[in-house]
Amino acid sequence: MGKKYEIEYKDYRDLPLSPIAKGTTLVFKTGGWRTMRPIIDLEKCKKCGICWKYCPDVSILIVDDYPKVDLEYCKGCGICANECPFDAIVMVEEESQ
Amino acid sequence: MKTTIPEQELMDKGHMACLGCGGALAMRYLLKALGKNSMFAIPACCWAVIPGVFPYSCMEVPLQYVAFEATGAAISGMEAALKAKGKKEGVTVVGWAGDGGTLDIGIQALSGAVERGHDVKYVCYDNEAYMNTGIQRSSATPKGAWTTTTPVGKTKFWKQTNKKNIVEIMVAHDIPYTCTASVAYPEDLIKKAEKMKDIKGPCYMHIYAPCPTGWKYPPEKTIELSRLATETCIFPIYEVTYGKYKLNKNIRDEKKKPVIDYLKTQGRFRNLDEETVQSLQMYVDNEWNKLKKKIECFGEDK
Amino acid sequence: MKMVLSGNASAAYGSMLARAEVISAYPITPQTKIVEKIADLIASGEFKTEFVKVESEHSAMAAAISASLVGARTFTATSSQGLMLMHEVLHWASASRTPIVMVNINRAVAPPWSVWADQTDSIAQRDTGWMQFYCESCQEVLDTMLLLYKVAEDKDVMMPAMLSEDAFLLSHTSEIVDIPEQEEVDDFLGKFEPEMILDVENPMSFGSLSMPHQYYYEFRYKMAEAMEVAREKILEVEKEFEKRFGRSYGGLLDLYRCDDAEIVLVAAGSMSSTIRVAVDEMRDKGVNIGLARLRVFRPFPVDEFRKLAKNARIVAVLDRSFCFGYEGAFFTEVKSALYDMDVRPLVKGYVLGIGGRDVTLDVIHEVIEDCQKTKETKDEPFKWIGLKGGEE
Amino acid sequence: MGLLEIRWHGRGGQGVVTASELIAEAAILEGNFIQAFPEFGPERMGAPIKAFTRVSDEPIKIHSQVYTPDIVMVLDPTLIGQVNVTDGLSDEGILMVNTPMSAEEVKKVLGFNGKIYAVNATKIAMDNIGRPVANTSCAGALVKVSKLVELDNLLKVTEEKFGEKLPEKAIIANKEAIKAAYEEVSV
Repeated sequence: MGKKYEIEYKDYRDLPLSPIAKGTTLVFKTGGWRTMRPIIDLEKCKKCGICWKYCPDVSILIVDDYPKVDLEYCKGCGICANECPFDAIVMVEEESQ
Repeated sequence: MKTTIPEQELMDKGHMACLGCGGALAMRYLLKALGKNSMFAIPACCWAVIPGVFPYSCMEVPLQYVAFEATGAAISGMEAALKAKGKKEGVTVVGWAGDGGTLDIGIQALSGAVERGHDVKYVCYDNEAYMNTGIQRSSATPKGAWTTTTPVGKTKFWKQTNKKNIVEIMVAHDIPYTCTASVAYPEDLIKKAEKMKDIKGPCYMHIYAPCPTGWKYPPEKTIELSRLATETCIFPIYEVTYGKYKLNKNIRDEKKKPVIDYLKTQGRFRNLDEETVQSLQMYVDNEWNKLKKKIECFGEDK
Repeated sequence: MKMVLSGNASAAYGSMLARAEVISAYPITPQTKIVEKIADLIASGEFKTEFVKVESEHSAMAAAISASLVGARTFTATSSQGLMLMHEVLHWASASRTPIVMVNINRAVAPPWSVWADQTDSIAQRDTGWMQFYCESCQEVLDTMLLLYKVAEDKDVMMPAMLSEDAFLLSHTSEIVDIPEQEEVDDFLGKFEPEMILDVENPMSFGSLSMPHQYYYEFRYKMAEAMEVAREKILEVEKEFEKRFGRSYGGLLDLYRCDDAEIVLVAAGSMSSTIRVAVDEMRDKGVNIGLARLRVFRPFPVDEFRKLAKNARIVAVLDRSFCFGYEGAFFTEVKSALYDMDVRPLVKGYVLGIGGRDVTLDVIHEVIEDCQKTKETKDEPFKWIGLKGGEE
Repeated sequence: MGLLEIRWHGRGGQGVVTASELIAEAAILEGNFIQAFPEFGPERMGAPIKAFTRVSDEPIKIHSQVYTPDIVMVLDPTLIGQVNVTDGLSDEGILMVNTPMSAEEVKKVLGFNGKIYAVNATKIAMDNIGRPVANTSCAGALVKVSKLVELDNLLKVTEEKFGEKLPEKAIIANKEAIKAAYEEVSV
């Protein structure tokens, strides 16, 4: 069925009977929480998938076999960098806007 | 990419878990294993908040939030209703609760649910304190740990007693399957979850799920620290299938790391004195030896 | 078919006639005969239901809520301490909009231990968002259960309902009960088909967090609104019930010989029927007196009371419970309902029957005599009837 | 007929409540309204207990305990002297006792001035059922004395009520006991 994006109830009459959530959290761009940003060195990457496996925020995408950080959602915990056996990921400070 | 981990993601991005949350990883793995034909009950715990505020949820499976102590009863009711409606076949009913909701306030309902033999899977993600309310001690908090209700200042007011052994309590219920798992070993966790899914009857899984916020360690260390917990034998990875014990991560004596290696990674153990560290080491050794004896006596191949 | 059934057995038969799909319950005196009878009906093959024999009343209600959210018609029964233990999840049931029907045997709350009639247990659940009905006969218990499912499951109501009957006085008293035909009940009730259920085909999260600026406030308003709808539905469904089954019970406030009554006694539960006898006796003596039986406590029959109060000189409210630090709950609520009337009757409060102290005809006559003596026109404090050492 | 109230005395486990229900159910067959209820509270095996039957030709509204019974039936002779079985019973009332004693002897012991009927229901039960379960015999005797219902109706409800619980043989034995008690008690 798939879930809905952006739902707003302007009138109480439109609300379901009880707080039954139909929407997806994809509307929350948690990338904004990040202070440290993972940078992947694709030259060092051996495509083992460990970074994908250990990401609590489901924010490592696999594109053409290689990992890619989904910066819209990555909170910057650094597990990927810590667990990479090939030191292919480094954490750098987010630049202030 | 070489991995046995299912690609499907049933936990959406954008959830509200802290950076490096072990509990979020645990859920991600469990959902991968159980698939979309599962139905959850979640009591008060971090996971009452992680899925997000109404009208949004990161869960791509049906979920009901329940009262703190009610998880066991809620999954019993779900299972009974699915049976009454002829919809139980192929659907996995899951109770997902933290350590407080399992070892403390929810233990009665959990005990009742598994004793009645409902076809339900109860999964406890253990972060060793009431984290959602701001790090108060639970019966899963290990001896020596700082929490906001076992503060450490001039006095050594840390948690005075050892962690309650819920896994053996569940084994004593004589249910088909009880196991431990860790976010450090997702392949093992997923294999066990798949096994639970196939077993008809009550199953219990206890997942080690570190909390950087409450344990006072940097978020990138979640997996490293989880691995250490098993390598020091503080959190052994094993399963009990129809009464038969099996160790899934054997730690050979020469590879067994001292408890202090684990303790020093976390701020919550920062002020421990030598005496307590030693008593913890003795406790862990004793529990580990007991477990090895059980495997010797009641192992799968015996 | 006519059978001799206790109030407890009537409740069990009610759950079977309503085809409750999931029953979760925990035994407590004097409710035990309900769960035993249900177990017997299942064992004899008459009743097909999932009976979850939970390990506590808290779990009984929690399991019922979850089962209801999966789309099953649910039933549970309890009493006294059990209802107290359920308190938290009673709120959960109403806010989850699960139309659970529960029978509560009105029993005193400990200490001291007492298993006898007293309405404190259900009165203490006043604000949980449950409809509350009080019955006075075994037939009414059975009939009201069917009515409650129909009202509770109405798509504009979707609120849980509690049926209370007095410990022993009704729970253990066997009377003649007419059991309607199953097909007629099926036709009357229909199936429980909620719009939103826990379903793997349509994953949704039930009971999500809501911030102060978001929707919590609105969800509570919707519950308030649903209770107002229930007020009308109860009358509507009772009319339909009467048409089909030939019995009715007077709506929210059941009036007996009140038309020209100068004195009106207000009471709930089994003592109401004893009051009917007293009213008849007094009427024979030429006293203009009537009974207003509080059949429904939530939603509260405000308009009914106001209409009634237009003609009465004295409204005497009998409470089988007490709110410490104030007075009997019914007394408070009746006064509150009448407060802004231009001309109000004198409202008097009587506390009696607490802890199962028998409410006999003599006790009722004592209340009536006290009312007759009253000349005052302003509200008087309440009285504890029959208190040892209490008489002046 | 108006409202008739019966109080039954016995001990937990002797089928006192069942006896109170049998009379009530038989009365329904004759178009009456009834109530049957045990003494309010937890029942304990061996402890003295009471049960009540109300019968009326009009709907029974009253919901309170029975204080002034018209008939008292004592199922267990050992209760005499232990429990005040004549409590609330006026001289117009009827006292029935299961006892090997004569009515005169009972009168002497209790000093009750109303009508007293004695029936050795335990012996009847032993002779017919083979066990000292006197509840059905007492019901049979009560029917004879009170003329509340026809004997046939008591036998009919006994068969219905025990139909699911007891084997055929036991039901026949109970019916025989009822008949024997009915014959034995002299009015």
